[in-house]
Amino acid sequence: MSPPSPDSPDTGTAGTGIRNTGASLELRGIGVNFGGLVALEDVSLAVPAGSVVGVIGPNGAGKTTLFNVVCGFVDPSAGTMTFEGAPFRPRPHQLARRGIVRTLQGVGLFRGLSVLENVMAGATHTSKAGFVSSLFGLPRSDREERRLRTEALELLGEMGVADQAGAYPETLPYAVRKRVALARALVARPRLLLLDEPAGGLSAEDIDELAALVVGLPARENACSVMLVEHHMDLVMKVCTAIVVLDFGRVIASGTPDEIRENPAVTEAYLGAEVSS
Amino acid sequence: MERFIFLTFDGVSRGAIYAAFALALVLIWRAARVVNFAQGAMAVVTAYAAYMTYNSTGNYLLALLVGLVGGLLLGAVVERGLMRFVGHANPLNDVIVALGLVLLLTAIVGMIWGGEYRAANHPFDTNAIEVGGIPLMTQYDLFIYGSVATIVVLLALLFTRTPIGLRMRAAAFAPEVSRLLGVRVGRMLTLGWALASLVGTLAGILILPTELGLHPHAMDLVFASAFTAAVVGGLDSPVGAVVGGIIVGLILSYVSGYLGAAVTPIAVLVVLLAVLLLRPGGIFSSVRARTV
Amino acid sequence: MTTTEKAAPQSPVPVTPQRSPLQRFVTAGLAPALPGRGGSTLLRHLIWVAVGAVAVYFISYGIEPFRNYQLATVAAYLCVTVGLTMLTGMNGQLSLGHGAFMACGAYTVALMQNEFSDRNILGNWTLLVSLPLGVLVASIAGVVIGMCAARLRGPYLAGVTLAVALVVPAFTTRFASVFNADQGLSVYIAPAPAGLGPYFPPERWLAWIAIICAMVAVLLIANLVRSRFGRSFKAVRDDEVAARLCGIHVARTQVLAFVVSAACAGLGGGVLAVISSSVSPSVFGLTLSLNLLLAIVLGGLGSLFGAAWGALLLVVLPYATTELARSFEMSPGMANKLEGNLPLAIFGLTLIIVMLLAPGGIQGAFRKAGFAIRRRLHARRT
Amino acid sequence: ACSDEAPSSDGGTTENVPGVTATEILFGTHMPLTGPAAAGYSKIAPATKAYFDYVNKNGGVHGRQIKYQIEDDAYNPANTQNLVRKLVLEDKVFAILNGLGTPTHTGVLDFLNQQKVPDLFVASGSRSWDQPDKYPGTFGFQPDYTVEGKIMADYVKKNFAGQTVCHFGQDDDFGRDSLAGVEKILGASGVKEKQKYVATNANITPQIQAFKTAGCQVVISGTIPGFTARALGTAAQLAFKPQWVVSSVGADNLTLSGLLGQNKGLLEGLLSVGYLPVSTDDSNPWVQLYKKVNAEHNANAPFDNNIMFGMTVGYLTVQVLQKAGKNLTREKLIEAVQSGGFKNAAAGPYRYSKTDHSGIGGMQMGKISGGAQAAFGPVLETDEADGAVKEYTEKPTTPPGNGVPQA
Amino acid sequence: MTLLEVKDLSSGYGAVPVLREVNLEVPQGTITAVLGANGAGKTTLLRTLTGLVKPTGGRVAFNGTDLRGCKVEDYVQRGIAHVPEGRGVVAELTVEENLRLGGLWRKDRADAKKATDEVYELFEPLARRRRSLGHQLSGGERQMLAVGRALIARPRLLLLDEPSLGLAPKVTAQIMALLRSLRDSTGLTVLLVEQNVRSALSIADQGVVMSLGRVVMTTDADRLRDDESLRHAYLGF
Ligand SMILES: Nc1ncnc2c1ncn2[C@@H]1O[C@H](COP(=O)(O)OP(=O)(O)OP(=O)(O)O)[C@@H](O)[C@H]1O
Ligand SMILES: Nc1ncnc2c1ncn2[C@@H]1O[C@H](COP(=O)(O)OP(=O)(O)OP(=O)(O)O)[C@@H](O)[C@H]1O
Ligand SMILES: [Mg+2]
Ligand SMILES: [Mg+2]
Repeated sequence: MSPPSPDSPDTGTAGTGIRNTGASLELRGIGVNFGGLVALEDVSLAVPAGSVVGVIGPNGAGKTTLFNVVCGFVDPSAGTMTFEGAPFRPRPHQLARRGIVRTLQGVGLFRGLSVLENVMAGATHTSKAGFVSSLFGLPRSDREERRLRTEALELLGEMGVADQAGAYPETLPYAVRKRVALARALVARPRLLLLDEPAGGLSAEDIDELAALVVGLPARENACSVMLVEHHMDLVMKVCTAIVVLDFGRVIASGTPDEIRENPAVTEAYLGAEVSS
Repeated sequence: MERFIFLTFDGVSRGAIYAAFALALVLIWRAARVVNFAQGAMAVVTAYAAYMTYNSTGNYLLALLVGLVGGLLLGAVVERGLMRFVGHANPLNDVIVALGLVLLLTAIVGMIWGGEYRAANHPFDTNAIEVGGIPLMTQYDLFIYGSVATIVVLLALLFTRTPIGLRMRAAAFAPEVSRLLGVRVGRMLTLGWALASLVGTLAGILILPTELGLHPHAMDLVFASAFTAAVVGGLDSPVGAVVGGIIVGLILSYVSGYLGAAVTPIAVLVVLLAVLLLRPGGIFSSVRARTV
Repeated sequence: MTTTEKAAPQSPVPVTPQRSPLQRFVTAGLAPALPGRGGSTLLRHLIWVAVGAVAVYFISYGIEPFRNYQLATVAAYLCVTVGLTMLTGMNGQLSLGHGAFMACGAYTVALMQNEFSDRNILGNWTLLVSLPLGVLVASIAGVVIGMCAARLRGPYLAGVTLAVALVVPAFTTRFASVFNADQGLSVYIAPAPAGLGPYFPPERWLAWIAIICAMVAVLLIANLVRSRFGRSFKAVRDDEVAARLCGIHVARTQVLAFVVSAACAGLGGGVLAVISSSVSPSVFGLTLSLNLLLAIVLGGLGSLFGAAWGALLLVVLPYATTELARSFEMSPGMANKLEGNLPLAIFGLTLIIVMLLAPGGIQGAFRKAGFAIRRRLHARRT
Repeated sequence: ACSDEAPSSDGGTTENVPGVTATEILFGTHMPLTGPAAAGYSKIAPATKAYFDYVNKNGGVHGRQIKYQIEDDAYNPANTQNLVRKLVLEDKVFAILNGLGTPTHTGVLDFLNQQKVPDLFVASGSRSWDQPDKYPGTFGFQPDYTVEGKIMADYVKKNFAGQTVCHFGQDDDFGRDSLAGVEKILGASGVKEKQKYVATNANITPQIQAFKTAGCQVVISGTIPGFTARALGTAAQLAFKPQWVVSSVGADNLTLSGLLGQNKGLLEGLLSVGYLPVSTDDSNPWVQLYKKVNAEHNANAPFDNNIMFGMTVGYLTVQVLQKAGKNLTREKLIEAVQSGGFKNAAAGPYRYSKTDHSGIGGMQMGKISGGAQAAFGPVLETDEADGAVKEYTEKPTTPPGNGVPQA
Repeated sequence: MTLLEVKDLSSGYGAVPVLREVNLEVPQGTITAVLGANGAGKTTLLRTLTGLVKPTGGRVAFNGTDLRGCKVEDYVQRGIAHVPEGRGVVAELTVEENLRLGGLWRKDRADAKKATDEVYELFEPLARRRRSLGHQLSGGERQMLAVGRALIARPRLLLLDEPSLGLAPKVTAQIMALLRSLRDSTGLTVLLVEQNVRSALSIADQGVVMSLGRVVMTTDADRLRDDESLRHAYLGF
C-alpha cells in the first residue's frame, strides 16, 4: 500500500484502511523538523472512535515525535489536526481535559507520591476544589479528594494492584509500576489513549495481560480509542485494528495487521527476518 | 562620550576578574554538578597563603605559585575529605555543606590572621595608560587580561580536546555509566575541584588589589557577582563565564557611573532576569534538552 | 531542580483507615500518606492548632521574657520556613531570596503601623490591617519573581533569587525618603492590652501575636499540602512532563507555590518587624536568606515538621554555639582572636557534621528512627 | 516563674537594680567581632574591657568590679535585636555601653527606652542618639557627622579659598549628614561634585573619574577607612591628585597605611579631623596611660585609634560611675551623665546636659606628613545646626597618676 | 572452561535483600540467557557482578581470579563490559563523544578507532546522528548507542541488560545475530538478560531462570526452547 496522497478524497481515514466510523483523532500532512533533521514529513492518519491503531516503524522513524505532536510537546511545521471533529491545537496540560491521555516510554511515575496519590494526580483536572477551598480545607475540597480517592482505588483494583496503594513507586516491580501508570492514565476517563511502548520491559505473561486489557478498552464503560507505539509485534498484531508504519518520518504503509504482516516494504524496513533458530 | 569609553574600559577590567572567578564556578559545575558556595572562602584561604609569601619574600611570582599550588591542594582536600561524603539524595545538601565550610574557613582565617584588612601588594605599575586623555587601563589590568585569557584557552582545550576533559564531563553527567566505562569518577571529581580551586585562587589573587583588601570576607561580594556572571553565561560554558563576567562588569560600571552605586544590585537583577527570561539556561546554553 | 525526597520504604504495617489521633500523630509523616481519608481536613488541622496554641499559651506563662522573645522569633521564622519547605521540599524550587519577601512584609507593616500612629490611630487592632497588607505586598513581589522562577531550574533559579536577596539594601537606599536607607525604620507597636495587667511583659504579648500568625500559616499550608495542590506541587517536582500530561499546568503550579511561600515570608517578615519593633535592610540580607535555606534543610525538607525544627534551629543554634564558645576559659590574647570566630567555627562544623550524618535533616532522622521502632514492634507482634 | 507581679526592670529601688550587686556592675555591648565590618571595630570593646580590668585591679569603682559582656552582632541588626534583648532580659545588664553602628543600634533604641535601660555612648556619629525627649536614656559619644562636616568645611573655606570643592560620601546617614554639614558652611553651590559609594561595591573608579572630570581640587570625604584608601589608590591610578580632607571615621593613619600597603606614600599630605589624641603621639600622657593598660590587660594588641577610642569610652564610663555615687541606680547613672562636665582624653567638650545627649563637640584638624599623623591648630567647636565654628579654648587635661578617675 | 563463576552471591538494596545465594557458571565462548519475571533480580544480578551493588555474601570469579574488592572502574579493563538497563547513555555528550568514551582506556588507539567505525556501520542511524546529543536520540537510538559503546571495549565478557528494549524487531535480530557471530568468531562470552525470551533463546547456549532472587533453573537453551512444559512451568508461556 502506498502512502496516502494529499488530494485523496478520503484523506482522514485512507491511511488506516478502515471505513470511516467517525474519526476520533485525525492528522493531515503533519511535518516536523529538528534543525536540519526531518523527523516527520506529510504524515496523515486517523484514529476512528473505538479503534486501536498501532504505529510502528524502525528506531528513529518518528513515532514518539508523532505522539509529541499530538500532545503539544512538539509544534509541527506543517499540517492540521482535528479531535472529535473540531480543529485541535494541543497544549500538554489541557490534553487530559480534552479527553486525551498519554503514557510515557518508561513509567514516568512521580517518585515522591504514593501509588494512590499518583493515580489521584492523574485526575487532577476533574477536581472542582479551588485554591481557596483547598487552602482553608473546606468541605468542598475534602469531598473532591474523597471522590478522587474512590475513583483511584477503583482503578487500582481494576488493574489488580489495589493492595499497593500506600507504597512508593520505586519499591515496586516494574510490571506493577506499569500498571499504576496505566491506572493513572485511565482515571482521567480519556476518550483517546496514547500508549508509548507499553510492553517495553514486560515479560511475556504481563504482555498477554496487557493485550487483554488494551483490547477491552474500547468496550469499557468509559470507552476510549487507543493509539499505540510498540516494537513488540505480538502485542501489536494482537490488539490493533489498524496499523500505520513509519520510516524516516513518512508513512510507508498502513492497513490491517494481516495486510501489514504481508507487506514486503514493512518487512524490509522494520521486521526483518526473524532470527532462525 | 569620554565618560562612556572610560566606564567601558573600567567595566571590562572588572569583568575579566569576575570572569575568572565565574570560570572556577563553571569548572566545578561541569566536574561535579555542584555550585560551590565555598569558592570565595577557599580563595580567601589561599590568598592569605600568597599574601604571606609575598610579604616574606617579596617575590610576586613565587607568591602566585604558592597560592595556586595551595589552591590545587585545598580543592583536592575539600573534595576528598568533605564533599565526597555528602549524601546526594538532595542537591541542596552540597549547598549546605559548602555554606558550613564557608563559616568554618572564615572563622579559622579570622582566628589566625584577625579581621583586619591587609593590603594586597603587587609589582605592577598602577598608573593608567592614557589614550586621548582618557585613562584606559593599567599594567595590572593587562596582566589580568593575559591571565584570564590564558586560563580560558587552557580550560577550553582541556574540556574539548583532551580525553581527560571528556572523562570529566562524562563523570559529572553520568557517574555510574562512566564508571562502567572505566572512568575513575572519584579522581575526576578531585581533579575538577582542584582545578576549580586553582582558578578560583587565581581570580582571588587577581581581584584583591582592586578590592578593599584581604580580610576573611574579602570574597563574599565577589562571589555574588561571579555567580551572577556564571549564570548569565550559562553554567556549562567556560566562554559563557567570560562573557557573563564582562557583562556583569560593564553593568556595574555603567550603572554605578551614570545612575549611582546604590542602584547596581537592582540593575544586576534586571539584567539577570532579562537574560534568563529569554534564555533560561544562560546566554551560551546549548540545545534545550529533549524531555519526551 | 528536582529536589528528591527519599522515598519511604513501603510501610510494613497494613494501613488501617481508622486510627486514633494520637496514633496518627505518632505516625504522621512516617506512613505513606493516604490522602482523602474521611473527616474534615480543616477540623483535623484545627484541633492540632488549638492543642498547640493552648500548649504554647501555658508555656509562655512559664518562661522568662527573653525566652518569650525567642519563642516569638521562632514563630516568626516558622511562618517563613513552612512556606519555604513547601516551595523547596515539595515543589523543588530553590530560593536564596526569601529574605527579600520578608522585607516586603516587614516594610509594609512598618510603614502602615507608623502611618496609623502618625494619624493617632492607636491600638493593637491595626495589626489586623498591617499584617495582611504585608502578606499582600510580599505576594505581589512573589508573583513577579515567581513568574520568572517558573522558567528556571536549579542553579539558574538560585542565581536569580540570590540577586533578589541582594536587592533589598539597594531599594531602601534608592528610595531613602520612604525606607530610610540602611538605618531603617522603627515600628510603632501598641502596648499590650491594659486588660492583661500593668506588669504583663510585652514579650509575652508579642509572642502571642507571633504564635497566632505562625499557627495560621502552618494551618493553611498544612491544608494546602494535603489538598490536590500539594499533590500537584510534588508531581511537578518529580516529573514535569508526566505532570503536564496529568493536566497540571506546570508553570502556574510553580508560580502558585512561589507566591504562597512568598506570602508566608511576608507574614514572617511582618511578624519580625512587630516583635523587634524595627526594620532595616541588613536584617533581610543574603545571610538571612541563606540561613532560612539552611534551616529547612537541617530541619528536613520532606515534611512541615522539618520547618518547625528549622525555625527552632535558627534561634537556638547561634545562641547555643555562642554560649558553648563562652564556656571555654581563655586568656585575653586568645580571647581577642577567638571571640566571635569560635562560635562561627562551631556553627559551621555543626552544619557539616549534621549534613554528613543525617542528610535527611532532623525530621529525616526521626522518621528513620520511627521506622526502626515500628518495624521492631511489628516484628514482635507477628 | 510567673513574673506578673514582679516587674524586673523598674529600677526604682536601690536594692534591686539589675546588673548591680554589692561587688559588681555589669555592662553589655554589641559589636561586630566577625563579618565584613569587624575590621578595626572588633578591637574597640576588648580595649574598653581592658581598661575596666585595669580599674578593677585598682579596686574598682565604689568597691564594685566592672564586668563587660561583649556580644558579637556581626553588624547585622537582626542579631543586635536578639543580643541586646538577651543582655537586658536574660543577663540583666545594668546598662548598654557603646553599642556600635547606626543601623544596628537604631533597631534597639525603642526597646531600650521601653525597658528604661541606660544606653550610653553609642559608637556612631549619627544624630539619632541625641533625642532626650524621645530617648531619655540614650547618649551619643563621638562628634556627629554634621559637626564633623562643618569643621572640615570651615577649614577648607579658610585655607583653600577659591578652589573647587567636592564631596565623597557613603550612601547612608554617614555620608548624608557629613555632606549636610559641609553644605552648611560652603552652601549647596559651594560643593561642585557630590558622589556616593555603597559599602558593597568596592569599585569606585566611576566616582573618582567624575571628580577628576569636574576638576575637583579639594575632596571632603565622609568615608570608612577601606574606601578612603580605595579613593586614594584609584585617584592615583587616574593621575588625579586633589587635597583630601577625611572624616575621623576613615582617617586613621595606621589603618590606612595598612590598607594601602606599598602605596602608603599616597597618604602624604592628607588632612583629617579628630577628637582623640593620635595613637602614635607618644608624648601624649593619655596615649602613655592607654598603652600601659593595653600592654597589661589587652595582650599588647597593635595600638591604634580604635584602642584609643575603646579606652576613652572606658575612662568616661568610670568617670560617670564615680559621679553616680555608691547607691547606684539607673536613674542616678543617667543623672550623672546629664550633669556633664567630663574631661578626659577627648579634645573637645562633652556636651551632655538634660537637653543635650550628643557627645563630644570639639575636634582638631590633623595632617599626615612624613608618614606620621599629627593634630594641628586649635580645637574647634560647633553644633549640628547653624551655629558658627568657633575655637574651644579650655586646656587639655592629663590623667590622674594611677590612671583611674576619682569621684 | 568457565569464564565467570558465581558462588552463593547475595546482595540487596539497603536492608532489603534481593539476590539470595545465586550460583552460576558461564563457560567461555557461550551465550547465557538470564530469564525471569519482572523483579526476579536479573538486573540486580548484573549490577552486583560489576560491583554497582555491593554483595552481601558469596563471591565472583572471572577467568579464575576473584573479583572481590575490584573497583567498578576496573572491570572494563579486565574485559567485562556492562550495558546497564535503560538509559546507559551520557545524555549531555554527543554520539561521537559517547563512543569515544567507550574506548578511552584502550591503549590500542587504532583498534579502538576501527571498532568505532564498525559500530557506525552496524547501527547506521547512529552514523547519521554523530553530532547529536544523547538526549536528542530516540529511545531505540540510545539503546543502540549503549550496546555499540560496549562493543568498542572488545570485551571478553559482555553483560547485556535487556538490549532489545525499545528496539525494532529488525535491529533486535541484528544484535542477536551479531552476538552469535562474535561468539563464534572471537569467542565472546555473553550474559544476556532478556524479557524477549524467544529471541534470547534463539541464540543462547545456556538458559538460566531466576525467580525471587534465586536461580531456579539452569539448563541448555535448546531444552528450554523446545520443551513446552518446562517453558510453561518457568516462563509462563
Ligand atoms: N528534540 C529533538 N532534537 C533533535 N532531534 C530529535 C529530537 N526529537 C527527536 N529527534 C530525532 O528525530 C528522530 C525521530 O525520533 P523519535 O523519538 O520520534 O523516534 P521513534 O520513532 O520514537 O524511535 P524509537 O522507536 O527508537 O523510540 C530521531 O532520529 C531523533 O533522534
Ligand atoms: N534501587 C532499588 N532500591 C530498592 N529496591 C530495588 C531497587 N532496585 C530494584 N529493587 C527491587 O529489587 C527487586 C529486583 O529488581 P531487579 O531490577 O533486579 O529485577 P529484574 O529482574 O531486573 O526486573 P525487570 O525485568 O523488571 O528489569 C525488585 O523487587 C525491585 O523492586
Ligand atoms: Mg520512541
Ligand atoms: Mg531489569
